[in-house]
Amino acid sequence: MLEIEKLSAGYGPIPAIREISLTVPEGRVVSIIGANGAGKSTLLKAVSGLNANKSGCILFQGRNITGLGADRIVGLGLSQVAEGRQIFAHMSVADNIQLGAYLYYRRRHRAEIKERSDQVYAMFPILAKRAKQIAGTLSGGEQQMLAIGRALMTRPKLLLLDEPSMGLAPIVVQEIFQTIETLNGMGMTILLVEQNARAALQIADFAYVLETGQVVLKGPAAQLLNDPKVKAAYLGG
Amino acid sequence: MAAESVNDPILEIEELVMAFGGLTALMNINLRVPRGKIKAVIGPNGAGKTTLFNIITGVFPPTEGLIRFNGQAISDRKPHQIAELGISRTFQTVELFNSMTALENVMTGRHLRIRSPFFGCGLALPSLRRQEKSLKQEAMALLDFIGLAAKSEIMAGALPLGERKILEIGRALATEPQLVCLDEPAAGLNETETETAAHLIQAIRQNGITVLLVEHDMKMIMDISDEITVLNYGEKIAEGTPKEIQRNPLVIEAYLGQGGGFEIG
Amino acid sequence: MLRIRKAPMLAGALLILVFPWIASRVPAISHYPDLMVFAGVYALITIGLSLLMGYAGQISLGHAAFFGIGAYVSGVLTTQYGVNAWLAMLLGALAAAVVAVAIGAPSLKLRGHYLAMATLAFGIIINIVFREEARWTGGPDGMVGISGLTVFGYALDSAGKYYYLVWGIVAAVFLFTVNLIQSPTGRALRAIHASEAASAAMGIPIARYKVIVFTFSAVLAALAGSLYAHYMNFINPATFDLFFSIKLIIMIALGGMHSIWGAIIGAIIVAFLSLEWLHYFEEFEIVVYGAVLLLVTIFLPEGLSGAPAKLMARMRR
Amino acid sequence: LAEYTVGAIFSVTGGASFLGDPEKKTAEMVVEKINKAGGINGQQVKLIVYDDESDATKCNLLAKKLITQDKAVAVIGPSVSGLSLAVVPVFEKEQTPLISCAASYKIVHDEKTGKPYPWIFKTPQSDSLAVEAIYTQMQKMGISKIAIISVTEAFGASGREELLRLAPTYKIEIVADEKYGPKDTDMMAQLTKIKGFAPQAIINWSVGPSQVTVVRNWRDLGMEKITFFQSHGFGSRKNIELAAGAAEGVFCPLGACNIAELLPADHPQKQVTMEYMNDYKAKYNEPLSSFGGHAWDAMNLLADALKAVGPDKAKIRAYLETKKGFVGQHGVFNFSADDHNGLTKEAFQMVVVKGKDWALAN
Amino acid sequence: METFPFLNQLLQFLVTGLTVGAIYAMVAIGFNIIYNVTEIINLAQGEFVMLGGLVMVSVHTSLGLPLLLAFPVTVLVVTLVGVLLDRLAIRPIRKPSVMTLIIATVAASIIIKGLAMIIWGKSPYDLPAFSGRTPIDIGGVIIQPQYLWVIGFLVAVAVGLTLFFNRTILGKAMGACADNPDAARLVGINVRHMVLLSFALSAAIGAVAGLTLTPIALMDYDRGAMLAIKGFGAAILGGLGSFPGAILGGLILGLIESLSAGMLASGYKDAYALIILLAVLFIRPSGILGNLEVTRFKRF
Ligand SMILES: Nc1ncnc2c1ncn2[C@@H]1O[C@H](COP(=O)(O)OP(=O)(O)OP(=O)(O)O)[C@@H](O)[C@H]1O
Ligand SMILES: Nc1ncnc2c1ncn2[C@@H]1O[C@H](COP(=O)(O)OP(=O)(O)OP(=O)(O)O)[C@@H](O)[C@H]1O
Ligand SMILES: [Mg+2]
Ligand SMILES: [Mg+2]
Repeated sequence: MLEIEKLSAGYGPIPAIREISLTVPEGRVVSIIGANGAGKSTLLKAVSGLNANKSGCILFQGRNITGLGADRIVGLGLSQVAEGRQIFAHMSVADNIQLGAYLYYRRRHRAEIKERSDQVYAMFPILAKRAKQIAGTLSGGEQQMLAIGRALMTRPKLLLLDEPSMGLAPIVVQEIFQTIETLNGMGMTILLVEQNARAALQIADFAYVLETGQVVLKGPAAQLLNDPKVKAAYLGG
Repeated sequence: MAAESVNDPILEIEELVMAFGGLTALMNINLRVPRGKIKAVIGPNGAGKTTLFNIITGVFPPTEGLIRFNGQAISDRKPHQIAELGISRTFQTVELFNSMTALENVMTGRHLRIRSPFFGCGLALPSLRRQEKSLKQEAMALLDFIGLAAKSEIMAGALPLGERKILEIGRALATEPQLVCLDEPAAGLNETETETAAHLIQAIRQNGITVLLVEHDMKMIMDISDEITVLNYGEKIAEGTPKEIQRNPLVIEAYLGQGGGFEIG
Repeated sequence: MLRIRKAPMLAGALLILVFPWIASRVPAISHYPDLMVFAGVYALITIGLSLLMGYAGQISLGHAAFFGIGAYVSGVLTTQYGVNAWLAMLLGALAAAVVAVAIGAPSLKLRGHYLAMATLAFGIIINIVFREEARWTGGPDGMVGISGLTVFGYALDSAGKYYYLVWGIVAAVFLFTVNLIQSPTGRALRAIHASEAASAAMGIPIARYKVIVFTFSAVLAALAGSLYAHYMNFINPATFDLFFSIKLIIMIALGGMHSIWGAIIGAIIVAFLSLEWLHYFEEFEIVVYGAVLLLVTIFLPEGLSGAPAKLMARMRR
Repeated sequence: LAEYTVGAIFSVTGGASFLGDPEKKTAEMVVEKINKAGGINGQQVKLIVYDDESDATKCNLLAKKLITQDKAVAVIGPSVSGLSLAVVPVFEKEQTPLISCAASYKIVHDEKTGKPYPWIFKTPQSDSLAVEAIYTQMQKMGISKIAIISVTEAFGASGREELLRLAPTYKIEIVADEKYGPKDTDMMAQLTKIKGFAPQAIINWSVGPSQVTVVRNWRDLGMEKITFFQSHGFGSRKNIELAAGAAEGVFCPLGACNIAELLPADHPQKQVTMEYMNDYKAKYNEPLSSFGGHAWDAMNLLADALKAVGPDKAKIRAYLETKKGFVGQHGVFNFSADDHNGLTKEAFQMVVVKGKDWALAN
Repeated sequence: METFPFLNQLLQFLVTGLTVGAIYAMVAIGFNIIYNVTEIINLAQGEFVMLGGLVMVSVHTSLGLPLLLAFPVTVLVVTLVGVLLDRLAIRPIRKPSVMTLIIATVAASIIIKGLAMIIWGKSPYDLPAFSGRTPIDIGGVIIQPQYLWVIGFLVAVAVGLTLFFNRTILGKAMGACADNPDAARLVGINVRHMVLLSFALSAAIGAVAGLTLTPIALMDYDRGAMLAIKGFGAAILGGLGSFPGAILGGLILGLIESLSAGMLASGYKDAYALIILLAVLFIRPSGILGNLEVTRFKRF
């Protein structure tokens, strides 16, 4: 579904990721793990179009999307939950959710939108309670839920998740990972970046390890879970 | 106040209420932070933990209730006055001075312990120059303590998240606090980095500084905290040692989940 | 970024020192020292303003008022009460300080556009006072006959002499400000700019620092006002209106918000552009002025003082 | 090729451009005509015009530049009183003649000595003369209780000052003294207040669009019974047109050049004003503004001086101070050591708007 | 002489204040539109108003287009200027901070003013009033019919925009751009289009304000700045970004000016209005209807 070839990207003259190649097959969960600053978020931002300072080739469903802007890419069914809770801080929770459906917000889609938002509220009941609150005043975890919920509203075929469990209560983290599995079960393809490497490897089919901007290891997730190098570096001694 | 003893709690909170418009974020909270210990506050998202920190550090005044630090009521103080009294903090979303170097961030942390007369600064008085020199040394020593000495000249905004979190702790320590409040120091860190952070926190306690810790990483919490308070929807639902909390059915239901906070997925 | 290197500083000082001599040899620019007097007066204001805006991150659209307070205190005291000009200058600065504390304390709690409007409003109100209190100020017509400055009986009555007075003061203020920026106070200001929440948590009394810097910049503006009044021997309210406040912002933006050098460069450039160079464009003058400003904003968002660094970076690549 | 260098500073742009623009055009036209006719004493006149943009700082700089760098023998302008005052010290110090084109009496009156500044002259009628002309007309009409309203600019302020100062002399009681800003969109509130005092007449002192708005408001509020007087700043037919009928019946004192066609054939200024009007219309294809007339007077005075004494600053000054019977656009000037304006209130004709044009008031 | 009762006088002050305030409110609304999408204060807003008047003069008086046709043509032309402003002055800026963007609008306003001076000259122009100049007399209180047009447009524009920004997805999407441009792109919003749209919209509204104002107070090239400042004051007083706030702010400013001109020293009327503005800000730092919580998250 997603094929990346020799992708380099960064913020200045020196790229933060260099010549990364990576594949996400349809219907699978692929995880990327790596230390802080390895370039995971940079990679996701390059794919979703938020970062335009890049070279290489990104194919989504066979279509070259390297030169497209983020707003175009979302329309194709590739959606990102960005790092740092990119929510609309001074709009209400409900408006945030509603804007997730911006691209297909038409009268004839009303039923679908309603259904999707009901699903999101069912997934994160606290959001329903806070529907009228200004999103910027939500607690950190609530904001994270909102960001995920809003991304689900965009009808993604491929969902890029950047540290979805960050700052969430353990019970919610469990739910999130369950949700990821559920979504995957419903046919959604998922590319997951996680610090919680153990959990990420447990639910993934395939995984990549990133270090200082390059892929240093890749393979089936189960295999990496038992790799001594991975264990030492990411799973805590 | 001279009679303050090692056994007195460093921070006492009595019947604290915080309401935002219609929403009561904290309800009749009572809390004692024992001196020289690591006290953890945990609870689901939106339970009111950060709000509690904000009230302690004077960001906004509580709707009702009393906060005593070393026996002295502080609920009407401004944030900078509270810092001066000896309470320092980090933020849930890192709030470093991004356009300043790591070293400058720490030096700024020492601001309230140094002299900075306006005209003296403008005239570059020799005494202030000497102070600046020793300030730099102290800050370097602190960077060394938190393990970031090699990054001293890098802009804080350009550091990776893990190091930013550690640097923020370092900056908080620079104020020479008696109590530091850490809001999710391990969020966004991988397990190895989390362990480094845990060690740092323990080292801080060993230096005689009390730690008030908010965190969702149960492994860290259970490993290093001496005492845990659990909040849920603004109310205190449990308090005790890590072992007691882990077994508390209320906590399991509201927060930990069946995995006890460890098993995921 | 912060370290002010010695070499450019010395070069700048030398240039300022010999400029009148050079100008006197070239007929086409023989009147430039006269212009430089005004540029220096503006620079005095922009140095303070860039400390306030570039470092502490607080906007002010009302500094023309402090400029005016200095000028009018000087004007009224010397013409109507026969006060010594230097003493009047001191009292002008004092008056500006008092007003700055009074208006700054409540205003600086405001943020962003709200602060901009509050300072703008303050500036307009003060200007209305200059205009309406004609008994003291001469009203919209302005006031004539303000005495010049003398040092030990030696009259500073020509552009050449006044030039050295003004630029001497600018140099002193420049040094003071540069020291300040590199001191704990400067660090605190930058910290406030970067994050108020974190600064407060580090024990920095934000409100106090904001008011101090605001007051300092107001005092500099008042000083500039007095120098202006004693040089022109005439002042009128229009000189201190809100358009001058905006012009000050333009100077800082052109020169570069985040450097004291920028403040001085911006003041000189705008002084020369608006007082001299642009008049060749006749009625296209303001269009050209706007276009210059726009082009700098687009291509040098860091201002002209950022240009050398940018050029270097480009050459290295 | 020798030439006489003459400087000019006008507010060609900025808030007072309605003064500076016609002044600049007029000065250039006059010089062109002189040079075409062979110059003065065989010398061409070089006119250097600078725009002060209604800015005091700039005006001061330009004055110095004209004197020291351009070596002008004399300067005409600036257009507005405030800026003329601003450069008085410069010309006094540099001992160079200045013929100002601004109204205020203060320009040619040094409060310290009670006499004119030696080097400063001016051509426009002082606003005190306009006030006297209006008050004289009021006495004729039996008006003694009036309200004044003025714009918060130098023009309005100095007019207001003279109105207040001279009122007792003419036994006129001022019951209301209101102001408005130059860019205000509406003066209904001030006029409503004035209406409450029921004066017999209103005098408005302003220039620019606001003097039209205030007349319209006066008519809208149904205040026709309160006679409306405008200052000499109303001296353009454009204003009558802009008032869209509201100006009917409004009085105002004007210099001769505003109403050249209306002057009787034997009027001493008839010829010069008609000539100026026709020249100006032909050259610039726009209606004449009386403000340009001030520049005409100043430039021609200077030309006379140059012709008589040559490019010598002190001699020009002396010549101007003794000049008598100069027939200008705004009156017949008779200068003296005590009067550097040389006009009396007779320099004003009182006119009234009738059927979209001026008519001489009786 | 007829007597003129105080109550009547007071009512006249109120009516005058409200009508003048309506103009400030129109300008304030223009500020709010761009602010809501970009957080920029577009200091060229006053120039849109000026252009509205002068372009209308050209197409109606000079070209002779009938009023009903000249109106849309004028709005279109000024809208185009708004679009150009975005394309030539705002979008090219590489490292946009709110401050640089504001400076860019200052530069643009200088350029527009200068060009207007060259095109239309320095003298003021008039337009015929839409429905005649016969004042309406309601029990001794007088209104110029043109003001009813101003108020009418104001109400229509304010209601329309409030609905647009709060109820429609396009309006919310525009608001989202100011809030968090990256997030906006992540849900598929084309931020550049939205910014362009906001400039176009506020230019159009400025044009409407200008062409309705001209028959009342004439128009010249130099009017923009003063209108912009009053409008900015109104927007701040009401609370930046709020359309009801803009109306409230405009009307309050107008009322204070008129009441103080009528009952206190008229030379200080602007000062009174600004003192009240300051007092309100000191008590409510985000304006009357502004949301303090929201202001806290704003970048500049
Ligand atoms: N906005 C930025 N400007 C400049 N450099 C940046 C920026 N964001 C990230 N970097 C740098 O790019 C590199 C890669 O960062 P990235 O955020 O992609 O890492 P990451 O793997 O996502 O780390 P984390 O686990 O902390 O999220 C790091 O060295 C970082 O410091
Ligand atoms: N300024 C505010 N206005 C309104 N509600 C607020 C405000 N600040 C916080 N809240 C609400 O108060 C509740 C407590 O928030 P708080 O940030 O303290 O949670 P928390 O326990 O730190 O959660 P997390 O673990 O997700 O960080 C939340 O529901 C939040 O939405
Ligand atoms: Mg990341
Ligand atoms: Mg929290």
